[in-house]
Amino acid sequence: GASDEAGSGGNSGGGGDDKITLGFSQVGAESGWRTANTKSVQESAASAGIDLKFSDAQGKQENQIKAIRNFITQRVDVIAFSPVVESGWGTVLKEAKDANIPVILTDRAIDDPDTTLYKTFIGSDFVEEGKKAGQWLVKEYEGKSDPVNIVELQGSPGAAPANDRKSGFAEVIKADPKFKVVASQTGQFTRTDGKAVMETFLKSQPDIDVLYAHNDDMGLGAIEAIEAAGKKPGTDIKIITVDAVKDGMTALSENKINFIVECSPLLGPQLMDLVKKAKGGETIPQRVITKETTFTPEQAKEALPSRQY
Amino acid sequence: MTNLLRHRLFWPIAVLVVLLASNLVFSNNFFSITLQDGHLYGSLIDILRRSAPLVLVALGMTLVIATGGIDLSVGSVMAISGALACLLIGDLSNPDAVGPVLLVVGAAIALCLVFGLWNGFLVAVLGIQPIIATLILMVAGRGVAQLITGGQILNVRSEPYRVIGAGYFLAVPVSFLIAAAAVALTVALTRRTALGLLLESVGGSPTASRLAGIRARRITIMVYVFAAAFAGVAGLIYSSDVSSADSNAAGNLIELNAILAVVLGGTALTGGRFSIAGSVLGAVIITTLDITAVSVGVPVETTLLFKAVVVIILCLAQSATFRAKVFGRFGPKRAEVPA
Amino acid sequence: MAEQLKMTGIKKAFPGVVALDGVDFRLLPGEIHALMGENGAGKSTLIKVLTGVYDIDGGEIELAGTPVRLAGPLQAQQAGISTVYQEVNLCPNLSVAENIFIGREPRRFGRIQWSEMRRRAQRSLARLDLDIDVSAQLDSYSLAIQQMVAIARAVDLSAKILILDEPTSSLDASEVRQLFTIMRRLRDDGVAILFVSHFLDQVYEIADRMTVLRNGRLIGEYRTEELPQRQLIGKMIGKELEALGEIEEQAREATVPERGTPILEARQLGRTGAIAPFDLTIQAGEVVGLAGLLGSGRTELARLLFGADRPDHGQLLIDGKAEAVKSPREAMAKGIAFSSENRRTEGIVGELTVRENIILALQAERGWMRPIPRRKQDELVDKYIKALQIRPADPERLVRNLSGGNQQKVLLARWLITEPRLLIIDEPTRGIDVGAKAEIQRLVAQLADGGMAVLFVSAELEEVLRLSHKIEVLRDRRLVEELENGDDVDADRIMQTIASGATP
Amino acid sequence: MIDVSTPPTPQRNRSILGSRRVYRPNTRHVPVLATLALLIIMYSIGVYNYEGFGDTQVLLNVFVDNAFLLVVAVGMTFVILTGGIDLSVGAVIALTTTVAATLLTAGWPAGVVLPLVLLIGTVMGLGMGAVIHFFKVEPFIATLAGMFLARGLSLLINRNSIPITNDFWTQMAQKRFRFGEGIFISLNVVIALIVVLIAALVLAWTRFGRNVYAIGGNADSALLMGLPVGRTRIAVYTLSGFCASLGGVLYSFYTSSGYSLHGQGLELDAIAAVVIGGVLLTGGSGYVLGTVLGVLVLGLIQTIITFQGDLNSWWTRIVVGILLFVFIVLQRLVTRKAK
Ligand SMILES: Nc1ncnc2c1ncn2[C@@H]1O[C@H](COP(=O)(O)OP(=O)(O)OP(=O)(O)O)[C@@H](O)[C@H]1O
Ligand SMILES: Nc1ncnc2c1ncn2[C@@H]1O[C@H](COP(=O)(O)OP(=O)(O)OP(=O)(O)O)[C@@H](O)[C@H]1O
Ligand SMILES: [Mg+2]
Ligand SMILES: [Mg+2]
Repeated sequence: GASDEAGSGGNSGGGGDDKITLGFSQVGAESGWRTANTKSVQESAASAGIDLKFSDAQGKQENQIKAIRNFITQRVDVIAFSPVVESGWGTVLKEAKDANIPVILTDRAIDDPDTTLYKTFIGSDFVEEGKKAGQWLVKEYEGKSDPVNIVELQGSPGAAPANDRKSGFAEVIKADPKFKVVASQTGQFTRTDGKAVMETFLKSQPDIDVLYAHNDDMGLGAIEAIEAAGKKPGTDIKIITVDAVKDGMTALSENKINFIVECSPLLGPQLMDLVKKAKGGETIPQRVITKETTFTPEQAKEALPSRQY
Repeated sequence: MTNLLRHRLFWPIAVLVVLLASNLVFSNNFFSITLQDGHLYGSLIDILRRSAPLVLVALGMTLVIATGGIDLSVGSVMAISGALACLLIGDLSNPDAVGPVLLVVGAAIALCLVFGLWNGFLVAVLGIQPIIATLILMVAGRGVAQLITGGQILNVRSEPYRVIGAGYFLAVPVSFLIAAAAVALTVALTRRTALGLLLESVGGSPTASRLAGIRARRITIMVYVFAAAFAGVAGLIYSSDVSSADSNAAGNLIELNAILAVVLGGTALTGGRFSIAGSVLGAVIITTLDITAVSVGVPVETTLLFKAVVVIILCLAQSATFRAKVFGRFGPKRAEVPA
Repeated sequence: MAEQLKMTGIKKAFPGVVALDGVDFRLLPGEIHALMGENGAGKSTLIKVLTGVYDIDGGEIELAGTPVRLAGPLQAQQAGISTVYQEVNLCPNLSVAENIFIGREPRRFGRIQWSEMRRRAQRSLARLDLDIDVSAQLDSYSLAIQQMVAIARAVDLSAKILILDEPTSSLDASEVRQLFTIMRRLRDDGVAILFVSHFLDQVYEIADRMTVLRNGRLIGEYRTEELPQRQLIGKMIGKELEALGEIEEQAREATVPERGTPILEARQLGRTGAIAPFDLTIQAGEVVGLAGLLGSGRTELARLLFGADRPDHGQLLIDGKAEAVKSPREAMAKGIAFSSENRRTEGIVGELTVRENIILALQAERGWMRPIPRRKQDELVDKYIKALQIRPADPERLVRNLSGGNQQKVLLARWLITEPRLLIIDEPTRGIDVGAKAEIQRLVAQLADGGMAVLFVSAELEEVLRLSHKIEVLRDRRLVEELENGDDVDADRIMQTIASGATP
Repeated sequence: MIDVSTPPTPQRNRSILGSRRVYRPNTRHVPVLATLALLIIMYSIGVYNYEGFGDTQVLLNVFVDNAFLLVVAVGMTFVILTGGIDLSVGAVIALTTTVAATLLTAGWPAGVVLPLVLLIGTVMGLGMGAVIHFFKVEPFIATLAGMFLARGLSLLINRNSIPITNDFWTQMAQKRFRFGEGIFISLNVVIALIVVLIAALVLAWTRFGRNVYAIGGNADSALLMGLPVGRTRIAVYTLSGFCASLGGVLYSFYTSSGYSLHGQGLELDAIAAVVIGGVLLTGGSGYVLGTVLGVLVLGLIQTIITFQGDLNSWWTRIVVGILLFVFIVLQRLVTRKAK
């Protein structure tokens, strides 16, 4: 049976005042990007006067489900979470729905056909990010007919950003046969693996023109490998990455990276707006896309001083 | 010939050779070594360089396993040491001065020693089962590392620090030299002194060892301290390699690889006899395996499967019973029962 | 009569040793057949080959006329062979009752009937005159009781062939008598019994026939009454042995040492639940024997002196000074050595070599930083391998693969090289052949003459009598009497003390 | 829950020969009792500190959320009781869910898929058991290879997470047994409890169960005592494989999805639960009830953290570590005292 609406406000974990309680389940702290994301949520909750129940899933879906279920028993007002994976949320979200708790997805989508299970999804479009990377490449090599050998550093196998950034990119470049992905391996989204895999690429692939890395960290690791091999990153090998964290932007401004597609972690303020609306029962759009852009070295130099993460 | 076949390390070496040979066939100039900017450059050098952290961790793990224990916390200790080093270097006024960096490195390793003592205390003094005792630090340690870095990736720009993991000395990778020195130290410590014998005795039979007057407790604590110290050095190499501390990725799952290396090298997990050469070889095999998967171009989806197959083959090849059953060598032998 | 078991031309080689070389062996129904030989002669190996623990490299095995190749102990059991192997091979973590019945527990509807099992276990132990709590864990009992449990299990299997490999090594006279009664009864029921023991008296008391092995070869098969002891010994060791008589005199002649400050003095030392407070002094050059029945607390007493267990009562004086000996390590520092009766779990380290096992205690004493130089090691080890006739005389062999008796010698060597001032030896002659036993006894006497104090614990009363200057009699975990060994003291006198329970 | 896993305490019969008796309290129950007591204390602290912690549903949620872990841990208990270890369970879960999701998506009927996936895990367990027994490969390595293999296979099948929309699956996933307003358990819990019950009965009352203990006590002796050591050992790994795949099915009920990264690190959770529950890693001692308590401990720690609600990632880890530490040390001290 569904618990009645009236109970939810009064019993919220906050202790009886009128503060909105938000249960937020984060994926983990697997990267600087994620930590910035967490920080953004925490800070904007504080400044919006929202009582935040934060739970870290340490990269495991089961932990996230547990957390959501606990939020339901604690009768928070709104639940928000960044799904670890796309599938498998039907059951627990239905429990939330039965308990009349609105759910907001952040950063990553879920694939449940029943879109009434959540109020909205706020986050980037990873496929679009891949496409942006591809489009820049196509433009860069416009008018040239020599084959372009690309190596790709993928994210963790199976992770949504890895999948989508790969497919978006592939979709754009497949239009022109001169683009060829000669090697593609996982760099696990980390610098060390990015460096290690790139080192091997440099030896096993005689000719590399372009490196496409699914995040900045792998790209930064790869730069070290390229330099150790006596090549000049950004010149001998063109580098495209995604994310635009501070370190990546610095490298971009130094022309070691040629192009970065932004993927902003600063969802906090937007999320808090949505939380308030959801609590108030206002209608909100099913999909909210974070404001994101792309950076060239010149733009990076400009943006760098004001970069927060 | 049979003697050679029966040698403890024959099969690991054979697998290593096969792995390298497959590179010869499937990937270009894998074996070329050139001089690049005054240092050696080539895939084989990569293998030496990249084996270093795993070799270090496997060394410590070998000693721990010899006493019948296990240390799951090495990965977290790696993360902590890298995080602390990067944090401290970030605070240095002149990160390019050698002295302060050495001090920082010393501080990081000292912290790891404390963690080693902690593990040893739980196991030897409180008598908690090693797997659980070290699980505590495995879980909490990574949190500590993240606490140090504030969950961010800490970047450092320090030439002396960079040398540890990415530098060269006389054209040879420094990380390799460090690992080699650690191996030499461990060999000297265990085989030149009586430590090896006492370790094997404690691992083989704790009760008998106690009655023979061995200070099992002290020795047990010591091996955990060693394991943590080596893990700490490995963490420094890991973080210095990319001049940054990533508390999440550093040493992730390295405990499994290290244990795998130790066992591939012929040391039994039940404790007792151990082989340092075997563990080093095991670590090199695992690194080679990872590099081979990339250089041969195994698709991402099948990398793990590839690893599984190699491990299975190696295990079976090492099993005397398997060889006997399949090749009928050495005559069948059913049960190993003490006389 | 048709053989119950016939083994012909059995060959078995381990890497580096030929353990059995063309051995023939037969066992008739309704006989007790002793398998004799020195330590390492191949007795246990023959038994393990028979029960399928090892594969044979050559030869035939026939059971009741049909050739068989048993694939393991399970099959052997199913074929009607039940075995007590040399070392106690039971599961220490299970209860006594389970150890007796595991694999053939009484069941109803597939469900084990625990109470029925306990009842039956109680009954089968009662036949051995043993009344213990069968639901207690096995390892809470002494080795002797464990040995009895193993025997109870084997006897209870009601097999056609019963194999007992040194079942009496830890037992005292009354237990042995009880076992023999049962063996005779089984023999009369037509069971073929294979019996291994190094106690010749026992063999002559019970065996109908015997087969002698030497160095893995068959020497011959004899009827017991046709082969006098001296000849048997000759056949076992391959030459005539005169040593045996000599030691007896030697020990007796040894002078009683001067009474000065004792090396060790216990004043009301005790440990609740283990041994009642006792007084004991040991002088330099004195051999003190502990006598008592199974479970009388001899081992407990010895362990207290060595710091293996901590006393909770009284005090210990070494050289007249009160010392707290809290660990074996501290005892060793005071010049005390202790060789445990339980060599498999508390003695040898199986995966180490003979050399390493021998130097272990000495090395532990020196600490890990001061390794014994290899040359010194080899020297020491060689000396003791020769002195104690450890076979095979290969210091690099794993101790695990040595025969039981030779393992015992390795342990003794371990302590002897530490040159202790007080040597505590708990059942040092367990499972040791006649020749070596004589050798060890002579050694003990010699050491005492050289000024070493020895605390000698043995279930074999004769041995204690032969060697000791002073005998401490224990009963029910209490030291009841101290006897100066003299002409008036003999086995009967001690048994009387034990029976009457004289209190000091 | 009743302690069915323990054989009933025997009545000690009064002896005639009083002198020949030795009384010892049954120390084998101490670890389990200590765990139970500490668990209750921990729960009380939670209730005292957090509003709403005392709700029945919070406690039930621990079961609901850990049902699959419980099932896996039960299989693990058998393995550890024989002195072995099974690292493949997490990966088998992943494989099970991936295969199930793939086949269901392809339109196979649930009635076929369910037994099929259970079979896959069972066969994998059988395979590992056979390798361990026949070829004398260390369990750690054999099952590590199994882990690589299973995860590699599921990655090969599909690297993305696959939703399960099959009716039967959805029904099972959403089946709830309600005991009143907002108080419920899921089907998973019922299945898990049945598994626990059966396992406890098997261990305490059947020959197979007792053989498991015997092998853990001393495998060499068990062999010489004529116990079917090989068969039992293989059976144990098979059982663990089955439990892992059943756990996988429950996991797929729980998450309604199949994914190659499901159940990562779950093997450690399972091992930790078993060991916390008082089972000795060296084998031969412990009860299924202990394992249940171990799972509850882990679940309760997590619940406390969620109720705390203001811990960031690293503090989460550190606090989990601290709670684990406090629990284990207290348990150890209590147990030691009692002995
Ligand atoms: N597993 C093994 N591996 C190698 N050698 C072995 C093994 N088992 C026994 N041996 C060797 O085989 C020989 C015979 O040993 P066995 O145990 O049969 O002697 P035994 O007659 O029973 O002696 P004891 O009276 O001391 O028990 C010994 O030299 C022993 O070292
Ligand atoms: N009255 C008894 N009944 C049964 N078991 C006993 C009895 N007394 C002692 N035990 C067992 O024997 C052990 C103590 O005997 P201990 O080994 O000290 O004596 P011992 O004289 O050396 O005997 P053994 O000849 O068996 O070595 C204890 O562990 C206990 O389990
Ligand atoms: Mg023998
Ligand atoms: Mg004794």
